[in-house]
Amino acid sequence: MAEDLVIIGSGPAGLAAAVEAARAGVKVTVVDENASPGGQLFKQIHKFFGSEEHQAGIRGIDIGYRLLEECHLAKVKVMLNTAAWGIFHSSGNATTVAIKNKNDSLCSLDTKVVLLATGARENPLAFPGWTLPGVMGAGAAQTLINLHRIRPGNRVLMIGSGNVGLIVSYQLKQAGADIAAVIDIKPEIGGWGVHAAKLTRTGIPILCSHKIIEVRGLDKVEEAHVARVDREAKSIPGSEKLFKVDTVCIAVGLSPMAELAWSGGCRFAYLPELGGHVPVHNRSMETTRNNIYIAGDISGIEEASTAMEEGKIAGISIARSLGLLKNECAEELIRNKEKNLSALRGGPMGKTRKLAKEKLIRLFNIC
Amino acid sequence: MKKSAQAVIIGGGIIGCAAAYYLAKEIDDVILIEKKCIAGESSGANYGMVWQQTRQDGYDLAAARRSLEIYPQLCREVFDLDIEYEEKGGMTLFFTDLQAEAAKGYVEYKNSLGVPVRLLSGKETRSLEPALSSRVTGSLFCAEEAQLNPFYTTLAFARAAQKEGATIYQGVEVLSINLDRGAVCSISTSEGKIFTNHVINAAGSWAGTVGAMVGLKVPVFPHRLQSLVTEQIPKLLTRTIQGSRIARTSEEAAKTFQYAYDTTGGNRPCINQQPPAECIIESSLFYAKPTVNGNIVLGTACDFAGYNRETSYEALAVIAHMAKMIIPRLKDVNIIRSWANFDPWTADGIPIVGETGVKGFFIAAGHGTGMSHAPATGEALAGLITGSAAAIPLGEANINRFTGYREEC
Amino acid sequence: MLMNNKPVTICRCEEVGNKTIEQAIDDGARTVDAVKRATRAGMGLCQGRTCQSLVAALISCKTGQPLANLVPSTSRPPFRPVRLESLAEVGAKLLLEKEADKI
Amino acid sequence: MKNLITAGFLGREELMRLPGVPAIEALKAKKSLAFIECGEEIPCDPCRSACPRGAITVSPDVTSLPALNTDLCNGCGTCLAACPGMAIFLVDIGYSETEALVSIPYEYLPLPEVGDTGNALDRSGKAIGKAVIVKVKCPESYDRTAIITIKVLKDISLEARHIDI
Repeated sequence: MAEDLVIIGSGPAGLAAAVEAARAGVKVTVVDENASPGGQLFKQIHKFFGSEEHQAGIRGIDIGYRLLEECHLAKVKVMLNTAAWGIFHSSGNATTVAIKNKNDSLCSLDTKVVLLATGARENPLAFPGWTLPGVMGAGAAQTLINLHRIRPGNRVLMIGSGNVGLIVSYQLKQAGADIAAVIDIKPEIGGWGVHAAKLTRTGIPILCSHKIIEVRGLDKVEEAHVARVDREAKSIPGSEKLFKVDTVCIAVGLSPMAELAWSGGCRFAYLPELGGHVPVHNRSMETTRNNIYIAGDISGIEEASTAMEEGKIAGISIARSLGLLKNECAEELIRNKEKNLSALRGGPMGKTRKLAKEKLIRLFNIC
Repeated sequence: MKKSAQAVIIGGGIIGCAAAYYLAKEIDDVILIEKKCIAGESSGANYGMVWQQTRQDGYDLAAARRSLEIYPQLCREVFDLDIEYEEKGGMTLFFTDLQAEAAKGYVEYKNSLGVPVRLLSGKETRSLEPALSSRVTGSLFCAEEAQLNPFYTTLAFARAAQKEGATIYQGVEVLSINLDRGAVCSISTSEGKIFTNHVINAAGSWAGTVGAMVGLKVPVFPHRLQSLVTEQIPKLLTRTIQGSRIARTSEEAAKTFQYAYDTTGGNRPCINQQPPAECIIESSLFYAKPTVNGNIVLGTACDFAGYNRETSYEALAVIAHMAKMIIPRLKDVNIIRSWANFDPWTADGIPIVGETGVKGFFIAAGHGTGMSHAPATGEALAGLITGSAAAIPLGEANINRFTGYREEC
Repeated sequence: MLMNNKPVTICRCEEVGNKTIEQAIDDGARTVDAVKRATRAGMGLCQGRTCQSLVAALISCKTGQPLANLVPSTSRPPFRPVRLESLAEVGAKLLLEKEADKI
Repeated sequence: MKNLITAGFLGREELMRLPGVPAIEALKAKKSLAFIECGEEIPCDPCRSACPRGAITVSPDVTSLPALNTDLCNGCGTCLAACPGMAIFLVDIGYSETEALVSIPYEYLPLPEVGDTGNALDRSGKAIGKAVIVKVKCPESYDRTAIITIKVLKDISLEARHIDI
């Protein structure tokens, strides 16, 4: 028996979409390879930004609980410990989602519509010593402290001053680690000033125009060598600094996790502002491949708050495409969510993403 | 980009690269043009078998045997890259006594053609490959067969060709082949025009597209083969093995080796002969190739799906099923990837090699068995173009065997 | 993306270093896929999920190609390793269904 | 905001330009006032709805910088816990002849106790004098962001923004 909608990923985008679609009467199944739903939300122990309609001031973890409650009320089926390992075009218009559960047994779900809400992965950074134990993604460190309650180390060097680098540094400090420094190869801090200021006032230096030269240690991280760089990002001789640390976190950006969209034959565009190669989509969040929708970081790296708004748009659009929502009704709902998105992408900091997103939709119309 | 050449080869697969090497040894200004990258299609995604037991009598077998002679010498004297060539013998498994019975006649026939293939019992087979299950009731084994790394071999030919002075352009597409009074005079590419009097169509599954540029119907079709690859594991198999179809009736068993007998029965295949609309599962043939790195490549499910490169859920599952039945110890191994490649297919299973009715336009395509044929084909083609003596007769591989190939397309 | 001239591992699964990849680029590899075929970078258990962006950056750096042109190598399932036996069970079931169809 | 984006903290001049930071005169006139050290136009406005007296405006857009009406602000501190950026402080410059109080949003455990002493740190994290904890508030409505109040010498009250215990 075919499903109406299979959503891959139970993060903020996937769950928000599930709730909207299920409320409209769509039979929704959400699959997620993790043991608990919520994606990154349950790692976000800080209060969210935005406005009241974006649940501003509430901690990500609590937004996660609210979403789960809504899913429960809307009778969304969530399959955990379930990894989608492929999507295949089956006969007719249906799509087969191949899944495996925790015991590694396999089965498949035939569905009319697929929503890919697979999120993002952390970008790697290669330097001598990056394969030593103790070097890890900032997101991985955040998972360790906030989900598993394990502190990865006692003294940390953070590479990258985007919001992820700044927030994870703060949370590592909350977990009791010393942050030796946050470094960034660019001359300016990548993340928001308020996140930076929270660190600097506790004495954590944020060193712009600095890069990692090498990490050394016998069988784990023992020291990190850092140097100041000139305008061409070349290290300046004599500017080397040595940090005695046991952990080095890498926070040099995220990329959309889009293999399923690639294999599904979706068209992509390269927009570095959104994290690289991103599936082209229209304002309903549908890709160039019929019945494959996307929402959240896979459609361009942004925040959880925008991911939820995009998820809602996708959920509403899918309900409309399945004939469960009247067009006028769907349009009004979508316009409302678009207004929220527009507010979240406002101001000089949001403008780049706003323009990139608009470009993506324009490209869809050319495809 | 160069403005002229004595010969231009279209296609950077194993056939094109081998042809480039042998031609460049004889003449100056050989250019090879490849739309994607060297070994970017089937030549980078096959089992790397250099076999003779399954080749048909005539050009097919002659080319395979000649290649088996040449490869060791190329490895010693020419290639600057280890192509992982190993003469470990080839093995075709069967699973019922009926198949073993049917194979007896096949062995006699092949021996009469000089192919040193022999029949092994189940026990003898397992003494060579202990990982095989007791379902394997016997095999055909030919010691004078080899396996190689198809990607490295193609690359080695490409490098050898460059050393002999050939120029290779990757990422360049051929847009048209221009004729002057019925003879090739130039080609237009995405990077410019090249004047030449010799063009070799070595475009594999895309040979039809290239043929159409000079008004020829070249009946080569993409045969989609799907494969799986495992994670790296400790050594389980010594050599590449092939499983015959699993037969349940005597009728099926008799058909099992039919593909390897001369199937055309002397009839000329027709240009309009379209590939059969096969069901994946019924035409799956089992292959397992142990790679030097410890991965095992498993296949294959075959079908005709145009140029659709996607793999199918059903096909992957059936390959895994065959693998588990034949090599039970694979059951706990992880599958990390699948792929599909387009094996060039012709109606009689024999490639198309030689001249055409268009002066200066040659074909070397349709090799479902490129690794077994490449050195011999390259050598023979170079001989044909430069007018030197042929090591093997090309006659029956000519496109003329297809009736109607010069009809307007 | 590379920080200095010391050798650095790029593909951790297959233990391929930057020098090997740079050599492949010098030898004519111009795409992530071509580098993969030439060096095995991206052929391991993680299937290039970590190293592909590093390989793309190396190609871009050495050849001047824009990153926009350097797409990941072809994506093919399984996107998470699956046990062969589990997949085989699906195959056995499908074949049985096929048989049933015939009757 | 050069200093903010290169060094990670607001410089004195950058700070004084912000519409959420009261002028010295207003500070002297009132007992206690909010210091909204929010210097970038990011989409955020919980401070506005948190203020029971309507002293904070974020307009025309949600990305506009918050502005403080010093006439309406009575230094209740509700906005401190509401600010997701933890960028609002409370300064009571007239606590005594020589001392001032600074209230700081604080999320490290264990929470300090009244009477604890340590170094007052400025926005760059530099120790600038002694500080004593005089109040620790963490009601449920603050949602796990505590507000700690430190007592410092008056002349560092515009700089002290953290305590190192």
